Amino acid sequence: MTVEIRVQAVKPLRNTFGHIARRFGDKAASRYQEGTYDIQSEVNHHYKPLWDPERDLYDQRRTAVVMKDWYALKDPRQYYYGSWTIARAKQQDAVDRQMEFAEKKELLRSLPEAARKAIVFALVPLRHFEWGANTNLCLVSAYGWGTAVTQAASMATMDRLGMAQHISRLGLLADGNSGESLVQAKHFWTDHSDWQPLRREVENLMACRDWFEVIVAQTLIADSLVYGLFFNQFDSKFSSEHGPGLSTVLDFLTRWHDESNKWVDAVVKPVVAESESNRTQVQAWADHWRIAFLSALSPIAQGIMGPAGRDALAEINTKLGARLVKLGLQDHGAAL
Amino acid sequence: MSVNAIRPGYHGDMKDTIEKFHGNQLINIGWDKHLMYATPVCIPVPPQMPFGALLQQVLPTIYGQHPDFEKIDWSVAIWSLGGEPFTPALDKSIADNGITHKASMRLRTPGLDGLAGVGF
Amino acid sequence: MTTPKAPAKKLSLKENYALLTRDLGWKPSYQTEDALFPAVKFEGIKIHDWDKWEDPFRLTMDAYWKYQGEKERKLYAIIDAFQQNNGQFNVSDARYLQALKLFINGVIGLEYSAHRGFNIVGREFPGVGTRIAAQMQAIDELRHAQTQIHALSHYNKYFAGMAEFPHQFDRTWYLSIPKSFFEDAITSGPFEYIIAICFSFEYVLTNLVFMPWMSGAAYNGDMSTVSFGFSAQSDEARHMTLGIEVIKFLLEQDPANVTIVQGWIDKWFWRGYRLLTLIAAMMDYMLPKRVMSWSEAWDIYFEQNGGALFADLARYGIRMPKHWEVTVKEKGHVSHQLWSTFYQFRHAAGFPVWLPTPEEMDWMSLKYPETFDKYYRPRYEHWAELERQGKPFVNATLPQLCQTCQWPLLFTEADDPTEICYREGSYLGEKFHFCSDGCKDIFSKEPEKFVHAHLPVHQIYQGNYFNAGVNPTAPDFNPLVEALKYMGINPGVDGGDFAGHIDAMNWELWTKRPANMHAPTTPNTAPERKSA
Amino acid sequence: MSHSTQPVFIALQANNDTMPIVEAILADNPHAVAHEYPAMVKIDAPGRLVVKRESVEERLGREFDLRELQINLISLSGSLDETEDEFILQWNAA
Repeated sequence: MTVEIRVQAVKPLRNTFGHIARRFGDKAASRYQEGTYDIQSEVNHHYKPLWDPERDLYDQRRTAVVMKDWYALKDPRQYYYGSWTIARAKQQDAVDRQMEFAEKKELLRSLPEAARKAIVFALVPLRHFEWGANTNLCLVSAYGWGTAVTQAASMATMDRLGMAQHISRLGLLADGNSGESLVQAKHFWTDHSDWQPLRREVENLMACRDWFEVIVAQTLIADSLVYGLFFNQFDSKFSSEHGPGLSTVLDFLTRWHDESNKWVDAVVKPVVAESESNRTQVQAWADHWRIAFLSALSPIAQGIMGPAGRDALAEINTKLGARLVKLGLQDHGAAL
Repeated sequence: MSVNAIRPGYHGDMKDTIEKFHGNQLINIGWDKHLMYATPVCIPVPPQMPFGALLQQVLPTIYGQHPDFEKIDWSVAIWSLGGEPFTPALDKSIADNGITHKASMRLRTPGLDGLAGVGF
Repeated sequence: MTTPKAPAKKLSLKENYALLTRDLGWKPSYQTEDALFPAVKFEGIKIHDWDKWEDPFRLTMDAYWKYQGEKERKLYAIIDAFQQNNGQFNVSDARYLQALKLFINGVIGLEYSAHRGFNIVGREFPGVGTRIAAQMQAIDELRHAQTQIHALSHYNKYFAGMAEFPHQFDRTWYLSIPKSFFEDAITSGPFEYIIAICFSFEYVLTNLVFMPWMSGAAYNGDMSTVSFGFSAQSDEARHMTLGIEVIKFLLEQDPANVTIVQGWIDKWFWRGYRLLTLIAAMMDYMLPKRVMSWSEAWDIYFEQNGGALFADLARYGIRMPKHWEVTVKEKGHVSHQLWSTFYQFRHAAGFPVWLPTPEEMDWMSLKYPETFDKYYRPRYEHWAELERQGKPFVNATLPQLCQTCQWPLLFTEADDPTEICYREGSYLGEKFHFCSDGCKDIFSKEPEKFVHAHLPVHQIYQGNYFNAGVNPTAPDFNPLVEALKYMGINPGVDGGDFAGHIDAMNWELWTKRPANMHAPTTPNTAPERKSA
Repeated sequence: MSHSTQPVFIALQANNDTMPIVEAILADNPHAVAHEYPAMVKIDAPGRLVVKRESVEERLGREFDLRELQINLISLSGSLDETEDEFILQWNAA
């Protein structure tokens, strides 16, 4: 087209938006930057929320930690909606093939009944843990401050629903799509004594309204312990007895958790580094929830792994301690 | 009717009370049948300002561009205040005329009904 | 457990969705329901069984990612191609760009607000299916905000008035209209929010925004905008369906819900209708090539489709929204009344404004046979004459605002287009003003909420609108100029007359095509010109 | 269930992918009328509109999941019921 040729030489008057240029200079900006920074409304709010009259619609006082700039909580994956959903679609494509393979080859259905029962007892109830995580991350995306952290939490909310549904599919793989395993697993979650302490802590966390405390408790503490115990330690033990079939279908969960950890670290670290009072506060949260979830996991760890469960949990806890140190916190694990 | 909130006692701040205007009060003025001014205007004025000064000093700066403005015969102009008929005393202040903060006044100018026969 | 010998059962879409979704939640016993879901009771809505909720689309996350991922791949491929080909110079003319400024400064903030509002609903509802639907909508709305930013990003590099969109959304006087609309919704309880946005706004009203407007964008050669618009609208189709399911769910759960829901429909229909006045003006005045008039769009998308919807809801005891008749009476007027308002306050706008050309006025005469020639053509001809004489008309005084919708009182009485509609009320000894009975009704139901509205005109007079570092006690402090700067408007550059505006001049320089396709010569005969 | 004659519609992006879908809809709904707008085709019908998977597949020459409609859907009106085989828009009241 003639127009295109003629305008080749036109130089742009500016390279990006004003607020992006003030942060990063007037140069070409990434889609992550333009789609993220400063897009949450900050001032001149109109009405007091009927559901929280003491605070504004968006309000930095909804957490006890304080940041000069909440946009310091950059997502290292640089996910905006498009890049996130395209990445997940691609992963889901691979997962679909794994699941099809597992269904065709009856990777779980062909296991001995005791092994299938072990999966339903040990793993399928976690769909409810994931639903709790979905609830908690949704709180962050609803009441957090600054799009950098709230959009990532929004994606994590959906990711957790995806994980809950993936775990449900494991149940369906084991029960031949009858759904019986889901019914049994829910019963374990709500009534079996080994599971009750974990459910108790999930409910306690769902009642917590400080959104940054929720990030620390859910994604840093609870997820590290739960994913480590069930999808790593239990899976290793199970594989050694029944072959790698289960690992194949748990792959999505463990990869997702590895990816998510990068985000979690990038969110917690700058908040801890911001001030001594933040560090003290995050430390208190980490310690409190670490004790709570560790003790809550003790019966189910032994329920699914026997005496080895205790060592498995100890090993995961040691790793968590090392991670806390990396984030600028102290490892009070020995005292726990 | 009243609002339903999560706790009793919900109430927004009164955002525009008079003490926030640094000694002024707001008045709203509209000139009927003169839609060249597409909306009534809102201005801050000292409550002590005589009504006559509003007419002579303020209104020309607002409405002076309309060809009808210079033809107004103020002796027949009709005012209303808050929807009620109102006869201002020119030598009295805005306040003494009973024009309170955020009052809405409308001016009618009989015989002058804007341009094009449609109140423009 | 089923014997492994039998072949695995084949699951239907419905069964699959039910198995993967239902029952994820559980009845808490270590905490009370009230502790986990504290915001779900105060509105007075009664829900007896959350499981009665039906999600018609039954999307599981795997399918969500698959279809949304594909949409995003397609959309970004178009945006990339648009940028590589300098598509910003292929739109009909430089006036079209001004409409995009309203989009970037006004609509992106709404999409973002919708995102956050649905996150709240997605957290606060106890029912699993309802929460998932809200969460999906929440992240869809993030998509809309971001795809709009990305689609418009390239325009910002070449044209004025787009670079400060988040700043403007929070501060510009006319953007307090969309901002207050959405903040009213989010600060309401979760049930009211979902009725306000999913039903009253999206189901009843957004077709007006996206269908004729986006089709108009295509007609004006803007492939980038039409792509995000239609792509966003495909999500909206899901959301609208959610809207109608929500309303049926609430109405079926308890007869006591009907009155509450009707009240919200009345409120949010009127709130949304007033907001869409902006779209009315954009459709009739800002699309150089027009697809249909506001009046036609209102007829198709509200009177016909809305009529069908409310006929369907009549069995629950729901009637048409209060004051809907007024909207029909106003449909021949609102776009013209708003454009007249923008024209006279153009010095304080973030975009330049123009008078319609004779050719465009003929189109309006055709589309508005009852109203245009009688009421509106004379104004434009008068103002055009003043421009020719070098004495362009400007309204230098700030307008009186409606306490509810925050528009200036620019609307006339439904039965008399020569009289401004004034409504007044008083509360706690203070006077409040409204543009209509609809807006007065809304205030009167919740005065405790609406007294807190942030009205820009009043804020300016309180001396609150100036940037950090400016001394309001300095002798040369000009509150109106400082207020414009505070609003993110560059005085003398962003607003004013289209002829001589920097966008118009650069357009002609860069494309060698007229900045106004309907008046190829006017830019050169404009009375005054600013340097580019 | 009483049959309504209130209007329902479905609007799709006008492109290569949707041509066979539009054809299928018009074939299956003889009472429907297609209106073409820039970049959009809107199909109106009194009372009821159905998109049938089989009819789309026939014209497309491949398997079609009705959820693929999402990709090119612009808007719709009416109460929706979706199954594997049919995507139905209708009003219930007269």
